[in-house]
Formats: sequence, structure tokens, C-alpha cells
Amino acid sequence: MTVEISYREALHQALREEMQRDGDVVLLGEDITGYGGSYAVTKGLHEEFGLDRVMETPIAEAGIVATAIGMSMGGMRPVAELMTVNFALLALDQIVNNAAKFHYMFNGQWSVPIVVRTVSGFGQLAATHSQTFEGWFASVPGLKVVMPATPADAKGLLKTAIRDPDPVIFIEHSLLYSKRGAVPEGDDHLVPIGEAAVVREGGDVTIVAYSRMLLEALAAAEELSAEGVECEVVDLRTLRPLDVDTIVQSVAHTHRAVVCGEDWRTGGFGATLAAEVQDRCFDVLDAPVARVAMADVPLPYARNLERLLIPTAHSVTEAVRSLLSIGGRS
Amino acid sequence: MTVEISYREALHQALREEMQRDGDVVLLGEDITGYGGSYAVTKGLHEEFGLDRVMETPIAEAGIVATAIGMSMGGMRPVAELMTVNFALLALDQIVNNAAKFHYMFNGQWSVPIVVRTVSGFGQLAATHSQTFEGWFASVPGLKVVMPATPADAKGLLKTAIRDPDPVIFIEHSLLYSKRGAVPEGDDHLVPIGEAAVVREGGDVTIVAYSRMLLEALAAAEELSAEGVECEVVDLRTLRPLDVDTIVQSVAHTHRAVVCGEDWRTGGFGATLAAEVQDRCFDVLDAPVARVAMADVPLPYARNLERLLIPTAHSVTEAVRSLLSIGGRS
Amino acid sequence: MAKATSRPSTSRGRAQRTGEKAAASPRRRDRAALRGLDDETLLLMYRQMLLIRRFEEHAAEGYAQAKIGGFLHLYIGEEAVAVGALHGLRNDDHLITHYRDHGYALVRGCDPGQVMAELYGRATGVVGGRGGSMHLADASKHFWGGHAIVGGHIPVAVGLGVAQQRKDTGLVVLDVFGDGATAIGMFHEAMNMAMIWRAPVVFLCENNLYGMGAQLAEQSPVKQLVDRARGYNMPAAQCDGMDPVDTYRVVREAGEHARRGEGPFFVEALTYRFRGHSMADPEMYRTRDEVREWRAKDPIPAFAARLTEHGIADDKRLKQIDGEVEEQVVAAVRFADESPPPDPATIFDHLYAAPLGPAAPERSEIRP
Amino acid sequence: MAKATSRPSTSRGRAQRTGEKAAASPRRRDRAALRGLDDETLLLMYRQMLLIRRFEEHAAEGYAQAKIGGFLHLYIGEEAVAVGALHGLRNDDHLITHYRDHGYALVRGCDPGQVMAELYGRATGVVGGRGGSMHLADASKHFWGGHAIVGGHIPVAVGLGVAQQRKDTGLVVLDVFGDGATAIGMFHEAMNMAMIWRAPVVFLCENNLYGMGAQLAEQSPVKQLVDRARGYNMPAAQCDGMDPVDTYRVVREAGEHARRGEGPFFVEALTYRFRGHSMADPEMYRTRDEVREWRAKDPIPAFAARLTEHGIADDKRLKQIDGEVEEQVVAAVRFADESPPPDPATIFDHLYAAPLGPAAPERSEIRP
Ligand SMILES: Cc1ncc(C[n+]2csc(CCOP(=O)(O)OP(=O)(O)O)c2C)c(N)n1
Ligand SMILES: Cc1ncc(C[n+]2csc(CCOP(=O)(O)OP(=O)(O)O)c2C)c(N)n1
Ligand SMILES: [Mg+2]
Ligand SMILES: [Mg+2]
Repeated sequence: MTVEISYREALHQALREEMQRDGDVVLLGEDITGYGGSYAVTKGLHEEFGLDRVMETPIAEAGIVATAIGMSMGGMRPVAELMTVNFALLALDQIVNNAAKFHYMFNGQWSVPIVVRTVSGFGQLAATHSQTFEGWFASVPGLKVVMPATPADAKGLLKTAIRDPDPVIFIEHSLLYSKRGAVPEGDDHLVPIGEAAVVREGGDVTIVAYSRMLLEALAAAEELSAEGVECEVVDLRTLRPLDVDTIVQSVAHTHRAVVCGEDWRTGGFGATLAAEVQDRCFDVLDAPVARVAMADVPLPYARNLERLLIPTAHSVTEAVRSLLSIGGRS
Repeated sequence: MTVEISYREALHQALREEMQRDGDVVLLGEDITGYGGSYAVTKGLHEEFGLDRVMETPIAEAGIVATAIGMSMGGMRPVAELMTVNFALLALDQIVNNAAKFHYMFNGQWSVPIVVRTVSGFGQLAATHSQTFEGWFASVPGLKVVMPATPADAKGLLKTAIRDPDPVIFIEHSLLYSKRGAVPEGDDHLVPIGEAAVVREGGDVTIVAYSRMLLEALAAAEELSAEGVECEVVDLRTLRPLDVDTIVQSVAHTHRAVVCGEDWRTGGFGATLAAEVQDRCFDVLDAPVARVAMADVPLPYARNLERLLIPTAHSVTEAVRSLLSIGGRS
Repeated sequence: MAKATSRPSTSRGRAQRTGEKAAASPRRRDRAALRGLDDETLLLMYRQMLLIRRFEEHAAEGYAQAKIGGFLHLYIGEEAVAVGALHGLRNDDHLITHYRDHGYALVRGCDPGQVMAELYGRATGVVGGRGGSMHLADASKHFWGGHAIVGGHIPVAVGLGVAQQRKDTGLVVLDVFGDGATAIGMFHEAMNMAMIWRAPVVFLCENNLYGMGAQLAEQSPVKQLVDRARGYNMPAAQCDGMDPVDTYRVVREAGEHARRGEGPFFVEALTYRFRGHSMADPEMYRTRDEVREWRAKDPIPAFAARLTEHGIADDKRLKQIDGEVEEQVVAAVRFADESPPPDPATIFDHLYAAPLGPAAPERSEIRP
Repeated sequence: MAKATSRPSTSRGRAQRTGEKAAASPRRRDRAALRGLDDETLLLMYRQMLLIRRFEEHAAEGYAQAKIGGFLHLYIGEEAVAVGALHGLRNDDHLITHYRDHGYALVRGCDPGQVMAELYGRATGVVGGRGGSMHLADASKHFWGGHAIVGGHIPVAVGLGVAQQRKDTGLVVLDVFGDGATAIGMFHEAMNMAMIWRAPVVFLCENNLYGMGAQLAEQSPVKQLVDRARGYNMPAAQCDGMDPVDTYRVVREAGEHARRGEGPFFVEALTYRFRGHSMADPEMYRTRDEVREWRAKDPIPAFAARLTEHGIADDKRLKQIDGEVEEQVVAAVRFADESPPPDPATIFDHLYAAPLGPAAPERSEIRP
């Protein structure tokens, strides 16, 4: 049995259910109480669980993540919210040097079971507020990085992340919050971290995507299908640990791959994917791994410029078409 | 005419000469005066130029970079020192959101002519003190990223970086400070930012390296040459803007590439290079682009473990040999 | 206002003390409070507050019509702070602010048309449509922006201040931020460094009682933000941020302190934003009563009343100013609306100040 | 010691006041200062200070012999702080420190052999040779490490403190850092948050007058670091960090304040490191005279003299302790030296606490 809810509601349910299940689960972050959460995900939770379990914090991103880390060492299961992923830069030392490393560097004496919920996205927010850094997070050993595209995965992965003993960077997408989708009913819907999903089958090109770009990829696949090009679409869902086998298996029969993301082309997660795929699939590739990504420029405010830069379904179809124009190798 | 000096001395000379040349050039950083600089690069400069031009700062990495940015807006040419690149995480917001973006987001009204000198390297310093993040810096539009391998480049590039109107992340290497090499005499030795150098010619494999890995690459090339394998070694010197043409030209005649770095394999600069090279050189590649990089794990303290993980000439020869074992495509 | 006090005195405190000892009528006292400023300046202050108010009312409309996108943070209710503070300093003193920056841009002399065009994302905007509401700037006027990372610009001002010192410009830096920003690490690093280097910086904290929805009272261990300055041994004072003249006085003294080479000064302006944090704010975190109470202190009618009471202007003159300002803003909106969007061909301009040479990978990646 | 004072009183200040009013001889006063503690505890304190001293002398040798690598930060001269502070708290109170952590590890009860083995990078080290000198830890003893990013652990302690509160453990957190760390943003965020949440945290700042080579006097706008606490309205006190008993008293009071639910407390321990910052320090930034002056206050002979003077131990007993400690340390060195290095096959262990399943890319990348 499923029920149709929004991505926002799915996340809200995940938080609420896990807080009901486990008294050690607490939320902390900026404006998550009275303001209602800047994207309204936590709305009402402070009324239900009280201000001890939904902790309003001052504006201090490093301090928020550090507090979560310390709380987890004290036996709790904190879910820290960083209002947007742009502000995560201020907490990067805490994430990279503390959260990601404690378990390893202290020889397994304790782990850091925190979730850092944050959000990427656009909307004429200009240069400093329109970035996304999943490629950076995904390069850090010790972190897990999750970026769900659908309400079902948002709910199932957030619940899994909260129960996971390792630090999980959970990146939502502002343009997905209102999207609706079927979610399994009940409070035991869990989606494993580290497993990609083939969400559309096809034999001509593999499109690897996650978060909002999954929707763009699916739209592109639909359009291309009408032209007779069948795309296989892989939703990564988890960026670290990367389910590279699922990608490799797909590319093994499509011989072509387009990897999609919203971070910068140079050094973004697409580069990580392209490097990995060309390494493991060299013999079967008929064309270079193509990347759909943000051009290497800060995002300007003006609507027309922003629209030119944000990757869309159109960018994906273009990339697929240009790949197909490259002759097979054999 | 050249003179043989150390990498440390070359950097020292560059700072000293530029400070003599331009009264707006000032240094700021932790322990760069009385302590003598943690790697002794700035030693004695505060005595020569006074504490107004060699400014000791408190321990506040974000504040240091921000101060440098503000000083540059006030018409100065600050060179900020972050004691090691590990601590740069604390200043990343300043680097990414301010230094890299002001020129673009304020429509070219002003630029941010700062140099952030910092250093990567190893020496049983354990997990938090043995990282390097050039792949991250190099992914940021608006930054220039320089990593010299030789005393001549260290001097020439630092002088250019100081005169450059854009923010330059200048990453030295702790294991290179005592290495000596020939440096052109006189105070007009400049090396342009954005130009790679082919430092050894060969027809079998292209090895792309920078900073300490260049030395390892050259040692590997020497060893392989004895076996009849001729490597072409490209010293990137600048990571952003990337001189991709030089790499592409080399790969066009070697058909194979190994890219070398010390940051993590997943998401490190090697991934950026591999993604770029497979994209531009697909038709000429006889094997996947191989990466020599740090394994995806925090560096442990114990000497034996550290030695296993740090990439060396041996890692490069292994990578080259395994590439050569892959049959040509045609 | 005490200098380098360990217990910072407040301008309000001083006003009270004056009140105690003197027998002067409230009206006499207030006239005295205006006396430092000539009528023209007072009228200019009024005009500027009104310009901000009308400008933002029209901006709110533009936002409702989706002509303005992204975040729009209105300054309505806080106008007296920007107006008073900038009158307390030289026109070429340096200015750097957080994202709630329309007021500062307008008072500093940016053309309202170009500011509105920026909000509209047009090529004629002060930063060419690249920055929007949060990133106004005009370096030629020593206005270094509009910054959207809370706290991120605070230490930049210290560097600007050090440069004034080194270059002996005689200028100071006005560094504006909100109450919420005092919790972040960069605020601390900036306050500390400014004191160590005696940088000529006036830290102006606009205490409007809220972060977004976070109440200062619950998010700060000190009741008065001037107390934050004590941890740095930095002199500090409060001013009435609903009164441009009180703000002017305190900031002027702070600025002169810095200009004399005595180092930084912290000013807390007590104020209130009448609108939500941004246009997206559901405003569930404060009561209508509280908002009503503060609206009763609206700086514009209050100042108008003082101007007429003291015969500096009559109602007619004020109405005239009102009309002129409205006209100016309507023209600004028209200018914005008629301006073209930025040319896509410029999209990679100004990524670097130096030509990149042959490498220039950025340019080759345009795939619009 | 005043609670929640705006002007923090110092333990020294108090001692002076006592001195003023009383006619007691210095010796009587000092006996009184020791009285809270029984002879056994006092002797244990002595033994622990000595253990740290001897341990580090041997560690310095190990470093000279290249058996120890990386950074080695000696605590010699500062022993009284760790000893006094930990006696002031419960054995299971939480402890988190910066990288200058040998003293805390030893006093908290980590086996000297395992600590030395850690410095030697051996499998038998407290963290299996992965951390070295800067990263000692034993979670079973509630000792959460040794941390090498200046300031990075300070706010972690706040979270630990909040957890004690929520779980009502009755425990407090001792959060140790240096004078230099008070400049960094994370210190500020931690102090602020701890006050907002009334977290049971004792912030113990070891003021040894220097960062690496940076003099506190030049790098801080406040002369006494207790003044930093004023910006947070946090109660604070100084203690004599060359005296384990004074440190004990102040930290105990601070701890009880926190344990009673009254929130955090800031303690500034006035101390001095006799050696360089790390073994690599050329020590050009301070004079021999200054070092000599402080060495004259060496806490170990000073404490020994008090013990004998008050008849708590005679020279023979102290010598015996000396011998026992030396033996213990020699055994520790032997243990370290004879221990095997970590097994390379473990190199990817504990990267994650949860099994990664089929994906597990990390493991496949071992290329040793
Ligand atoms: C580092 C950072 N964290 C969070 C935010 C989101 N945010 C924008 S404004 C704001 C509140 C700031 O409040 P205050 O400093 O009081 O300024 P005000 O808006 O009241 O003028 C927050 C939390 C941000 N922009 N930057
Ligand atoms: C964020 C950061 N910046 C710089 C350093 C380099 N560093 C290590 S110790 C130190 C001085 C710290 O001094 P203090 O806090 O007084 O502690 P002490 O060593 O005197 O005990 C510095 C600058 C670091 N480890 N982390
Ligand atoms: Mg505010
Ligand atoms: Mg110190």
C-alpha cells in the first residue's frame, strides 16, 4: 500500500516517525522551531516533541555540527539541519576533520551517528546561495552522502540515515520539496544506503543522475524515447558509498554514459563518476563519458542568465544526442 | 645565469623581492614573525620589513583570509599564510564565497588580488594534518590554483601570483622545502600562471603530475626508461586554469595517461584530470586514464601504515606498467 | 558616551541622565537633540528615510508581480539606522553590509533606478543584474556590498580598515550586520582582530530582535549586544535605531574614535523590522501585538512630527518631499522595468580580472 | 569564587583578600590550602605530576631517537593543571582536550605503556597507533581525545554536555584548550551555545602565554583570558596552574556549578610550558630569562617542598615515589619498543561503523 505525498511531507514523516521510535533522536538547527523551518520540513515538530528535542540554534554552522557530534558521543542521535548546503562550508572542518574521522582515527572506539540534513537548489539566489558541494562531500572517506530524488527515497533514506551508525550528509533539493510521489505506508519503510536503482531501462545510453537531475534525466529519456533512443536511467540515491556495480552493469550493455549533476563541471561529482566509469568500462565504451553539469561560473542572479546555466532535461538530451553522434568503436 | 637554492629559499626570495618592489605587498599569518614561520619561509622578513608588513595574526583562519581580502579591496597586495592546507577548511567559506566570487558577482567592480600561501605534505602528522584539497580548490570558478614542484617554479610562480589581480591559492609542499634546484638569478624571474611544462619527453605514456608527485613521476620515468618504457612527464604547475592543451597534445602521441596526485582517489584532482582527458582524448586513448592517488582513508599516524598509503614513484611505475599491459585499441 | 569603557554606557542612558538633572521641557530637550544638524540635513534625512520606505514598498510590489525573484529582505521600519549612521560618517568612508542593504545603497547615493534595476535583474542594475537585492555595491562610492553569508563580510571590514591605516587615508569602515550574526565565529574573529590591530572599524549591529525567526532573547546569553564587546575590551554604545539623529550622534562619535586611531568601536542600534525576514517569511514567531507596538514607533512619522513641531518644515513641505520621492521611485521602477536583461554573451565576463590566455577552460564550456 | 559575576573574581584575588584579613603565617595559610585533600590524594597528585614529567622526558628521548614521529607537544611545566583539574572532577566526568594531551591521558588512567606505544605508533597504543601523540583517547574512560585542529573540539564538548543534560547523567564535561585557541571562531560559537543551553561544561583554558610563537599579550585584546567570558555572561575564574591544589579547587567549584545545572564555567589556568611548542620549535620568541623565571616555579619541586614541609611525606617517601615512577616509565618505554606496528591488513578497518555491503569501494582500493 502506498500513499501519495510530497517530498517535504515524506521528510517530515521520516523525522517524526524516528523521533517517536527513539527518544535519542533530536533535531537541531537554525529557525527550525518558531520560523517553521526555512523549507517547512520540521514544521510543528517542536510543538509535538518540545524544545529539548527540536533545538533552535544560533547562527553558527560549525557549532551546530560540532554540537551534533558531541551529542552523538553522548549517546544521542542528532539530526542537524544546515539551512542550505552553501552554509555547510562553514562547518566543513567539523564534517571532514571530526565527523568523518573520529571512528577511524580513534581506532573504532566510537562512531559518529549524526545526520546533517541540508539542501541544494536554485531560485535566483545568486552566487553564494546557489552552490552545491556533493562532489566534495563524496570525496571524504568516512562520510556517507545521500541525495534522494523521490518522496519514497527521501523518506526511506532519511530513516535509514538516522539509524545508521556513521555520519550521513543528507542533501535535499529545494525544487523537489513540493513534488509528490507514492510512498509505502507505515513507519517501517527503509531504503538502504549505498544502493542505486535502475529507474528506467533502455539499451542505448546510460544516464546516471540523482536528486533533481533524476527528474530531468527521466524527462529527457521520455523525449528521446519518442525519437527511438532508449535510455537506461540510474538513480544513484547514495553518492558515497557509490554503487558503482550498478552503473558498470548498465554501461556494459549501453556502451555509452551521461552523468548528471548540478555542481561545477570541473571537480564536481560528475568528474568523479566520469573518472570511475572510464576506468571500469573502458573496453565497452563507444564514446567518452559525457557530463551534464553546472558551467564553471558563479550563478548570477538575473533570471535569464540563471536559466542558461542550470542543467535541465534539455541539457541531458543534448548530451545524449551528441554522444550518439560519436561512432561506435568496434 | 642560474643559482642553486632550495625551494624554501626560492619562496623566501620571491616574497622578499616582491615586498621590496611593491610597498603594498604585506604578509599575514600565524607564527610568521617571532616563531620564524612554521616552515621557516618567512624567517627574518619581519625584521627587514617591520611588523606592519609582516603581520602576526591570532589563530583564526577565516579571519586571516577575510582580512587579506579586505586589505586587497583597500589597495594592498596581501599574501596570507595558512599554516597548512588542512586548516584551510576553516577559511573555505571566505575563499569560495568571497575571494573567488567578488569580482564576478559584483560585475567586475573590483578584484581580489590576494595570495593564500599554504602547504600540503606528510610526516606522521595523522588524519587531520595530512590532507590536501587541491581538487576542491581547483573546482572553484574564480580561483587560480598553483602547486609548484621546483625551486624555479616556486619562485617564479609566487612572484607572478603576487602580481596577479585574481585570488591565487598557492600550495607548497612540506617535503619539497629542502630540495634544491637551479633558479634564474635576479628579481625578474616570473613564471606564468596557467602553463604546464613538458619536463621529460617520451612516446609511451604521459604522466601528469605536480608538486611532490612530479619528483616521484620523474623517478618513475627514469626507472621505466631503463626498462625501455619512455614516459612523457607533464608538470602542471597550475591546476586552475588548467593547461589542458598541453596534456591533450602529449596524450595524442602517447595514447596512454597516468595522472598523479596526493589527494583522495575519489573526488581528488586526479578525478578531474581523468574526466577531462577521457573526454578530450577518447579517440586516441589505448587504455583508461590511470590515477595515482591517496587511497580513500584518513592517513594514520603509524609510520608503516603511512608509508603504505602515500603515493610514491613506485605507485607511478606500477600504474604505468599496468597501463602498458592493456592492449591497444586499434 | 564613554570610550573604552568596561561597562559600555548607552546613549539612552545618557539621555536619561540629562533628563534627570535638567528642568528643560521634553520639547526643548528634543530640539537640542536635533541641534547638531542643520535644517537641510534634517530634511535630507527625512527624504532619505522616505525614499527607502517608498522604494521598498514598490519593490514588494515588484516581488508580488514576480518581477523580482530570489530573496528580498525589506528594511522597512529600520530606515533610521542607515540614514543616521551614514550621516555620522564621511561620504567616502567605507561601507560594507549584510544582505539587508537597500537602505545603505540608497543613502550612499546609488541611483534608485539602478538599484531597482538590480532587483529586477537587469543589465542596468548596480551590479549588472548579477547580484540582486542582497548584493548591491558601488566600489566607486566605497560601498563594498551587500553580503549574503551571515557574518562572512564582518572580518573583511577589518582588512579594509587595516588598509586605511597602512595607507593613512583618514577613512574609517562602517561594518553593518544583524543581531543574529553575533553568534557566528567570524564575528568573533573580526572583533578580536580589529582590536589587536586597532583597525578603524565601526561595527554597527542592527539589533532588530530577530534572526529569521530566532529571538535574540533566546539565542543570546547577553541581554544587550553591547555586552558582546566586553569580551574584546572594545568600547561600545547603544543608539535608538528608530531615531536617525540619535543614531547619527553615536555613529559619529564611534567613527571619530576610529578616525583618531583609537581603534574599533561597537554600536548596537535598537530597531525592528516591520515586515517579515524576507518575502517568504510566514511570521509565525512573533505576535501581532508586538509588531503593532513597534509600528507605533515608526521612525518616519515620528521624525516628521519632530520636524514640524520644531518648525523645520511644515506639512506642505513634507508632502512635497513625499511627492518628489514617490515620483523618483516610480521613475526608478519604470527605469528598471524598461531595462534589458543582461546579455547572455557577457555571462563569463569578469570571472577573472586577468586574461586567462590560451588555457581559459571556462569560456569553452558555455553551453547555453 | 563568584558565580555568574560580570567581573569574574580570581582565585588569586580571593587568596589575596584572605591574606589581607588574616594574620596567619604563610605556612599556616598554605596548610589550609591543602586541607581539603587527604594525604593520600596529595601524594597521588605528586606521583601523577611526576609520572607526566618522567613520561615526557622519555618521550623526548624517543623522539630524538626517531622512534616517535610527527608532532610531539610536551606538557612539561604544566603538569599541575591536568592533575589538579582531574582531581576536581569525578573520574567518569567527560574529558576532551587539545593535542597537548599526555598529561590528561595519564591522569585519567590510561596505561603509560599503551600511551607510549601510541607515541611509538604501535598496534598496542591506546588508539592502535593511528593517532600518535596528539590523538590519545579512551572512550571507556570518557576521555574523548586529543584533538589537533585548534579549537575544533571546543564546541564538540558542548554537544557532549547537552547529552549529559538530556540523559540526566549527573556528569559534566571538561573541555581543555590553550590561550591561542580563544581567538578562533569555534571557541566563540561554543561559549555562546553552552550558555544558551546551560550545558554542563567546564571550559579550561591553559594559558601558557604562547600559541606557538605568538605571545598572548600581542594577540589578545584582553589581558586576562577570564575577561573573554564576560562577552557571554559566563562565570569565570583564574587558578594558579603551577599549583595542583589551587587548580583542583577552582575546577571543582566550576564542575559543581555545572553539575548543579547552573551552566558552563570558564577557568583560566595560569601556567607555562618549559619546553618548546613542539619538538620542532626553535624557541626564538622568548628569552632565556623568562624561561628561567618560570622554571623557578616548577610545580613538582614546589609541591614536594610543601608535602615535606607539612609532614605529609618525607624525602625518603618522595624518593621512593620517584623511583617507582621511573620504573613505571621505563617499563612503558620497553612495552612500546617491544610492541609490533599495526597490521597493514587492518588499514581500512573502522572507516565506517556499519558494514558497507557490496558497494564498499574503499576496500577495493587497497594498493599497498
Ligand atoms: C552562514 C549563514 N547561515 C544562515 C543563513 C540564513 N540566514 C539568512 S539571514 C538569517 C538571519 C540573520 O539575522 P540577523 O543577523 O539578525 O539579520 P537581520 O536579517 O535581522 O537583519 C539567516 C539565519 C545565512 N545566510 N548564512
Ligand atoms: C586551526 C588550526 N590552526 C593552526 C594550527 C597550528 N597550531 C598548532 S598548535 C598552535 C598554537 C596553539 O596555541 P594554544 O592554543 O595556546 O595551545 P598550546 O599549544 O599553547 O597548549 C597552532 C597555531 C592548528 N593546529 N589548527
Ligand atoms: Mg536581526
Ligand atoms: Mg598556549
